[in-house]
Amino acid sequence: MNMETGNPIIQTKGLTLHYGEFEALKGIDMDILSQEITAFIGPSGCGKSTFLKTLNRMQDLVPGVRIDGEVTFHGKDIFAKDVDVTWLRKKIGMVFQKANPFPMSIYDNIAYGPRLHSHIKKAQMDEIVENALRGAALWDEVKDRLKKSALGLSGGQQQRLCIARAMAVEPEVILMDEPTSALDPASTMKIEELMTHLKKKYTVIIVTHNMQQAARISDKCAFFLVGELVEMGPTDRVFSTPKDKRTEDYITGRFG
Amino acid sequence: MNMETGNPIIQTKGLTLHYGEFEALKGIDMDILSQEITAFIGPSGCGKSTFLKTLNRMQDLVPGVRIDGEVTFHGKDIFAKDVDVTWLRKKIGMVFQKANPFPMSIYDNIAYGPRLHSHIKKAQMDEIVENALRGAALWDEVKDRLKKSALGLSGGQQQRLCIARAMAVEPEVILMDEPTSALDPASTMKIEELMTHLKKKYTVIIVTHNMQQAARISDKCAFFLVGELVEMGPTDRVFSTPKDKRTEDYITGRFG
Amino acid sequence: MKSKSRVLKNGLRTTFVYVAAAITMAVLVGIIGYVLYKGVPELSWQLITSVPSVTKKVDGIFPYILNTLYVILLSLLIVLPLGVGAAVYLTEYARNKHLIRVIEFTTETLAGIPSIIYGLVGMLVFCQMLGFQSSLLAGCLTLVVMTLPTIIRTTQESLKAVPVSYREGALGLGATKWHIVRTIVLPSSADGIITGCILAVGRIVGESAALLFTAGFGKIVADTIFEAYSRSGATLSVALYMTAFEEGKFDVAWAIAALLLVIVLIINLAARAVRAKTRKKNK
Amino acid sequence: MRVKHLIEKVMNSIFFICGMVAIACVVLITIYMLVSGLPAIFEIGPIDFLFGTEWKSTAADPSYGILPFILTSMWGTAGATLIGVPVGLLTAVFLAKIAPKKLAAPVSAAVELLAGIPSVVYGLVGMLVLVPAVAQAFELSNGACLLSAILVLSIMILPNIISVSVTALNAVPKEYEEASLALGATTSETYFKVSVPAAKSGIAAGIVLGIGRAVGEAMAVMMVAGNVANMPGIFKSVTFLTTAVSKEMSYASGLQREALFSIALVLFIFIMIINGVLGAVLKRGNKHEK
Amino acid sequence: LSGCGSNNSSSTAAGSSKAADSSAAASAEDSSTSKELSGKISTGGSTSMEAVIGALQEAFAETYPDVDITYDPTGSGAGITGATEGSLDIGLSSRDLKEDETGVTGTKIALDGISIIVNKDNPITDLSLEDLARIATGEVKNWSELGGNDAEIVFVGREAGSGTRDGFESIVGVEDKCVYSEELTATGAVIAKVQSNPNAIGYASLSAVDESVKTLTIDKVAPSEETVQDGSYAIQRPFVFVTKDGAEQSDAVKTFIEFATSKDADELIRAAGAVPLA
Amino acid sequence: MSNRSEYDAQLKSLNQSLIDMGRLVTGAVDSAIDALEQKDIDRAAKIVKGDEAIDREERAIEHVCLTLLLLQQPVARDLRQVSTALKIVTDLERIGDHAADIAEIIPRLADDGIPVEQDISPMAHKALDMARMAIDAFVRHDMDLADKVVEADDIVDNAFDIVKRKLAKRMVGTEAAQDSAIDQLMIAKYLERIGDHAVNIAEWVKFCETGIYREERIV
Amino acid sequence: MSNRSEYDAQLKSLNQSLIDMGRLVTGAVDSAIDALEQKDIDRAAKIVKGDEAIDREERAIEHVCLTLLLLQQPVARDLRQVSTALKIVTDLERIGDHAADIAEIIPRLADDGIPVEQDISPMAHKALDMARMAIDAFVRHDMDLADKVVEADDIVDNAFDIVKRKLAKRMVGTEAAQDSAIDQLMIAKYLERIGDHAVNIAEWVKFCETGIYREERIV
Ligand SMILES: Nc1ncnc2c1ncn2[C@@H]1O[C@H](COP(=O)(O)OP(=O)(O)OP(=O)(O)O)[C@@H](O)[C@H]1O
Ligand SMILES: Nc1ncnc2c1ncn2[C@@H]1O[C@H](COP(=O)(O)OP(=O)(O)OP(=O)(O)O)[C@@H](O)[C@H]1O
Ligand SMILES: [Mg+2]
Ligand SMILES: [Mg+2]
Ligand SMILES: O=P([O-])([O-])[O-]
Repeated sequence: MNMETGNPIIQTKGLTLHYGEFEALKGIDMDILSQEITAFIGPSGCGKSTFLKTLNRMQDLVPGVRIDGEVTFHGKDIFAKDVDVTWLRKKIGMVFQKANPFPMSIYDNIAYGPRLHSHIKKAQMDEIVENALRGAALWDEVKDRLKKSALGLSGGQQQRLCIARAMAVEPEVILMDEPTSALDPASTMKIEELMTHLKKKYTVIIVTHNMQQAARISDKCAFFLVGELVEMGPTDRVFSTPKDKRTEDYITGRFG
Repeated sequence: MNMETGNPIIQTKGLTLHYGEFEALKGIDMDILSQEITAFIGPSGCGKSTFLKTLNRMQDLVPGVRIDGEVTFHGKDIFAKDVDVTWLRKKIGMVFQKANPFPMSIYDNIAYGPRLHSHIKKAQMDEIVENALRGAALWDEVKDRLKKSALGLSGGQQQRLCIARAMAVEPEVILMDEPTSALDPASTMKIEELMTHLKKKYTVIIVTHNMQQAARISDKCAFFLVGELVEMGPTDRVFSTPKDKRTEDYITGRFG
Repeated sequence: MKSKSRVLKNGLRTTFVYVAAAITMAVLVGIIGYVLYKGVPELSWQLITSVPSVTKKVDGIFPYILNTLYVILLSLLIVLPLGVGAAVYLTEYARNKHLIRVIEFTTETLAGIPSIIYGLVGMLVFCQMLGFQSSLLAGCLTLVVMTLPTIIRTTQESLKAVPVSYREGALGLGATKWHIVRTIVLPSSADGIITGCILAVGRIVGESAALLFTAGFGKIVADTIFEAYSRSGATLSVALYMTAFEEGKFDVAWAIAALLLVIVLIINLAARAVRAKTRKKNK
Repeated sequence: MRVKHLIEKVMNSIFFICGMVAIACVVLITIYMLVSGLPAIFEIGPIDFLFGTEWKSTAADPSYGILPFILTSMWGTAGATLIGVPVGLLTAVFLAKIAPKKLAAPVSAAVELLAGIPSVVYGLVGMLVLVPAVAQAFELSNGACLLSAILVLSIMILPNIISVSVTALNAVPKEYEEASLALGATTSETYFKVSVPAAKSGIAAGIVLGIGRAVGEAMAVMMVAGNVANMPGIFKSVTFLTTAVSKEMSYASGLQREALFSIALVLFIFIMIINGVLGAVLKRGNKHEK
Repeated sequence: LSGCGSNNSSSTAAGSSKAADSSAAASAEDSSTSKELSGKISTGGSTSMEAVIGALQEAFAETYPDVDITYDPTGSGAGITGATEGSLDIGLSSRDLKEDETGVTGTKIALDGISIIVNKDNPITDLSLEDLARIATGEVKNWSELGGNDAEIVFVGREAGSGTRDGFESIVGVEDKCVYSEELTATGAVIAKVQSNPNAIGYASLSAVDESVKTLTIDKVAPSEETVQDGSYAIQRPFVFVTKDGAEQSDAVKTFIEFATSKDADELIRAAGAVPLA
Repeated sequence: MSNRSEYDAQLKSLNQSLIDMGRLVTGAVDSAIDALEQKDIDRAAKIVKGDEAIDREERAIEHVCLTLLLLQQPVARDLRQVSTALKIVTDLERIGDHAADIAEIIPRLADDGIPVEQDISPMAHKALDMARMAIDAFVRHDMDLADKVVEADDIVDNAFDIVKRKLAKRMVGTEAAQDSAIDQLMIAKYLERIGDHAVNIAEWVKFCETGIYREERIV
Repeated sequence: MSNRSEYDAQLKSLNQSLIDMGRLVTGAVDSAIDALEQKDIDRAAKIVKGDEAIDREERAIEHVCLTLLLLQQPVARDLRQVSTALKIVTDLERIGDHAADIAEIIPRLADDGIPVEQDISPMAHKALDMARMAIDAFVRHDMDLADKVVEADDIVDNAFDIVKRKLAKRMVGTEAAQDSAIDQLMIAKYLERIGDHAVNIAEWVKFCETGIYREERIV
């Protein structure tokens, strides 16, 4: 994979993952550059989510998973014994397909993460909450109802809340697994816009089924097929002149 | 609305619908031409589904609904006293957003409708089932497992089964409410292809959030906004030179 | 990386959980084990198949087993159509939100009423007012009222679990309501109904207070079904109460207790099996 | 077409009638409780009845004060809740979240078994095992006391609390927990700060159900509580509302019998209140989920 | 429900021939009566009489298989009320009728001694009636006051309304004055309690008491058939059939009462642990 | 992401339309050369008339391209194909125009009886060749052929310079001769332009295959 | 459905690039005219050199257009804007080319001392005006202005015919005079072509506003 800009913040080398007997990832080598949006595309079941969840070790929670190969974050092996997963997950935040705000107030949702990691005074927390919400372009919409339940928000607002929640623990990387697939176009648009803002501060990795979305927002694009990384490169290059026939078939809709 | 080809099979005049106090449809005038695909687009909550469900009187089931104005099917008022709704729904089939095969065998799913409406011999039923499945481009994939539960099919197959099931009662019109929004791109492609085949025999009306989809497959396109029909016309015209500013804003993504 | 107090709190929480789980398991093993330990040695084929007789000095629990079966049978026969019907009405037919609320509230109320009150009202209504006296029939009717909420609730739950999309799909094909209920809704909620039955059976088997006041304490084996229901009769639970606390025959009592435990175990396993099947099917 | 419509109508009525049965039952029960329970209250005098501390139903000069029963029921229920809820809730967390499947499955099955055990069996074990054990542990001459009743009731409501809580905890969307973990929470933090609060309405429902069961239980309590009409005390022989009714009902006649129905009415009202609370809890839970 | 019985008339004939074979057990009856006798006898009341009524029932059924005798163990009070209200053909009471219980007639069919029982480990073997009264009223609180161990006396009794309690309290003279440590609702429960508590003392029907507890002598008299029959054992009570005055009794009921009061029943009563009338 | 079968059919038909238009255009050039050589006025008139059809075809192809862009939102090769079509259709049309321009001049040359400069004919054939090769390169996705077209441009450019110089020498004669020379010069210029357009087409063909236009990745 | 703010910015910058390129191109033409009038060889050389920048700009704009088509899949006005850009950029580049073509001739005219035909200058200004108006029409979405460009084409065409005839008359002189006449004829031809391209641009501007190209709806 030839990467042109930035420095790699996450690197995988020969990352292989088995669910029991089933080989879900087959030796993935990848460099993720900081302050970029990297999009993963590929047909259903190709291993995008699996790969994503490996990066912040959420995959640890699945029983019967075996991981071989190397994943480094800032050059440090994330599977090393001395790596504290809670620290790793704080550094590599995650946003899920279905917006999953906790059934608490908007404020408490944002405050949840910071409270875990340190004791924070009220005033300081107020600031954290406001900053996170502003960062997720949600502040104006919710500033008058911070104490109301987060479940009362619309789908798109909920998803932005989840992004704000992830941002509140000051991660460096934000993983997003199909963050807009459950949203209507208007909300999707807002989230996409947000993502391009986010990359000024964070490294963003997004899994998406929506090729147009990958095209629109990502800097790099990686195409997966049955557990393999077929092709990765600058998005416009991948979408204009894919190197691999399978990539071309997929992005032009001639797949399957 | 200026319609160029075909003859109107469904017409609405000043169709207004209230959910209690809330006016969900505000005097819709529309002609649906036979053997065409008509797509309804518009932001969430604009009344697309409501309008669609009014056409086969599925809206009857919602308590507190008041409908004014006229809907005719082949020139006949569908709200007339002497109209048998079960007949109407047989003639105007429906396919839903989430594939909803009954928890029975594939065969029984297809046979369910025909059995409702008349007594049919086994051999004849076999034929009906085969034809319906062929029509939905599913026969080859399931012919060896007709007696197996329909719930074992993949999402895309289930949706095609639902289309086959709708076709088995020989409708003239098939209404589809976001039939592919829960499917992956490969399955979506198959369904879209199927739809363009369907229009040779049926009149198809589809609600979709996916503007590209509307652009790809429909002959006519209708844009709704807060209960109003803003614009309707040939799809390429609507997408290239919409007459209404709101339509343009919506299709170019500058809405909301 | 993590602060000390955070580590400490985590450890404390985990310890509490384990202690509580240990207590629960100890209680579980203790009770079940003790009952089986005391009861199983007393259980014999002889005991199970004999009719107790004072004159012949024979201990036996056969009539109680028979009565238990009679009670289960008739109660289910009455409560099942009623409960399922009510549930179908609530989920499929009723449109009046207030009425639904009222019925649901009353169902909940019924479920919460203690059996002693059922016993009293059953005695007043079925035994005295309707003149059934202490009889299995009166007992069954009381149990019908008691188990009605169980059946309604579990049925309703499984009816609600039938996706709306099924109904919409059938409606879209032009099916009528009753047809949909018959061909789609009820079949796909059969598992839930069966679970409800099993739970009801469990409640029937375990009931003593209400039956004591309504079904009495007969230990005669009736010749005919009609006779059986018109006589008083003790189910196993009632018999357990009587033999232990009235007659002081603790050996027999432990045997009945063990038998009841086994029956409850079977009922639970059955319920689990049905649930597992449902879960598999839904997948 | 005609036939179809006719069938529709007939089935509609049948189901309607079925739906009405539940209402009829509750109405019937309520009426009977009132009709049979009210007269004695007025004859004795509501104040004397509810706040009288002496119950001597068969004495030559009988007195019918049920305050001891009311207070005992309250104490007993509170005590059972105090013990049963923490143990049950923590066990539920263990079963739903921590225990490996191989352990959780049999234990859950056993918990269900516990729920299904007839209360007479609890009475039997309570009387023969628990009561002597309590006597020994606390050096009492007689172990049949409020404490024993509380212990039996705690055990009896344990399965209710556990199984309802486990269900509620399992119903907590996995997404919540994933989100929490992804924010860098440990598993135990996740369970106690996200899962349990998210399941709180379900857990509350379980607790209220347990309280209902505790208030209504008669057979088991009767064997362990001593059944003397004392004012409640942890080591005193006491009578609950339920046992007051069931122990004397068999032999009662005249005003005594009517007074017993009145106690049943009080019990009934208690239960109605608890049901109301339960309904509110469930409704709030549902609303919250939306 | 009585209809049920008559519905079964077809099976009566078949059943009766079998009854004829075993008529030896009931020699008092001639086979012609037994043939016709059918119907239902509802009895109910005293729980102490459970064994006695069960024995009578069994024996009677051998002669008259079509007669259906029901028994509800609801307690003496309920038995008397049932008879008075007519809901029971025969009310069962383990005490004599009180003055205010009018409109019904009591027929004694047996006697029952009320045994005073203590735990097997209790060294005490005999109590005077006065001591008993002092124990019951709580005057004496410790066994040591009576020469036993230094342990608190746990006085266990029956619930209000119980025939046994009524009998005990009236004979010992402690009506309404008893201070119970525990009130239990059944005879067996009292025995079980005494069995499991070393300091307990209680009373229970002689018929139900077995080896698991120690029966005290009262004023040196041990309860037995003889001492009860001759009245030397003071704490005793009658078993009474209560019937409604003026109510028309069916043949079956009449025959059953006759059977229960006949000498033939003595053995059955004995078998049930009660004492036949002298 | 597409309604594949229909979309594929549309792409194919777009291709066919371009090939057809290419034939039409090269046919027009061919005709024009013939007419010039034989001073065939009727034929020339036909060519002028035929230009309208080419214009129509251009518009039709542009319509198809834009509709495809609008409704199918092509990416990768599909997008390159459509954008190439959108581009080369202009060049094709210009070639057609130039054929018509030449044809318009022919009647004047036919009248005056002055001979056509002999170097024009080979130059014309070379230009026609280039146009044909460019279209062939498009049809056959033949990069080498496209390269050849680019190379051939110099030949035509040189030929034009020579013709121009030769025609300049002719300017000395009568006014008619001068007019004729100017007309012929124009024809030569048009032929040179046809060569240029052929080069354009070849460049776009190369883009279509590689995404690289004039040595630069433009998509 | 797009990442609006960025997309809008891209569209805007595309527009700006076109305007900039328009300035560049008309600037080149203006310069060429000046250089021609003043026989300024240096200036002419600069123009020839400057053409490379215009070519680069063309490619840059094409790149932006194709990237927008690829990644943003525009519809409606957005699509028209992008496709218009894709089309007119070719015309702008051609205009630039023609300016360079003219500039290339200038040194020869400057050397020979023969005066430039006086009608060329007004014709040149007219052509430049047309180009400017076309770009203005694009910038200001001004349909009337676009129409004016189309109308103006006849004036330039007529001017070319007149110049052509006048130059034909000049062919009689020396060889040098003949060469000069031919060079000037070429210049006139280039100016006429500039006018044509301006018309093309105007037509596309009209398309961009209405979807109608040469009286025909092509999307
Ligand atoms: N817990 C698991 N146990 C076993 N197999 C699994 C598990 N999770 C995923 N898989 C399998 O691994 C493969 C990759 O799954 P993954 O969820 O990563 O796909 P994906 O690319 O994210 O697909 P989608 O687009 O549908 O989300 C699939 O074949 C899936 O069936
Ligand atoms: N049963 C109902 N009762 C009250 N209001 C309703 C009901 N169903 C729909 N509505 C309201 O009517 C409006 C139109 O709803 P409808 O479902 O037709 O929208 P839609 O265009 O299909 O939206 P979507 O794209 O989200 O499916 C919405 O504002 C909705 O909230
Ligand atoms: Mg995934
Ligand atoms: Mg909708
Ligand atoms: O049950 P009793 O005999 O004590 O009334």
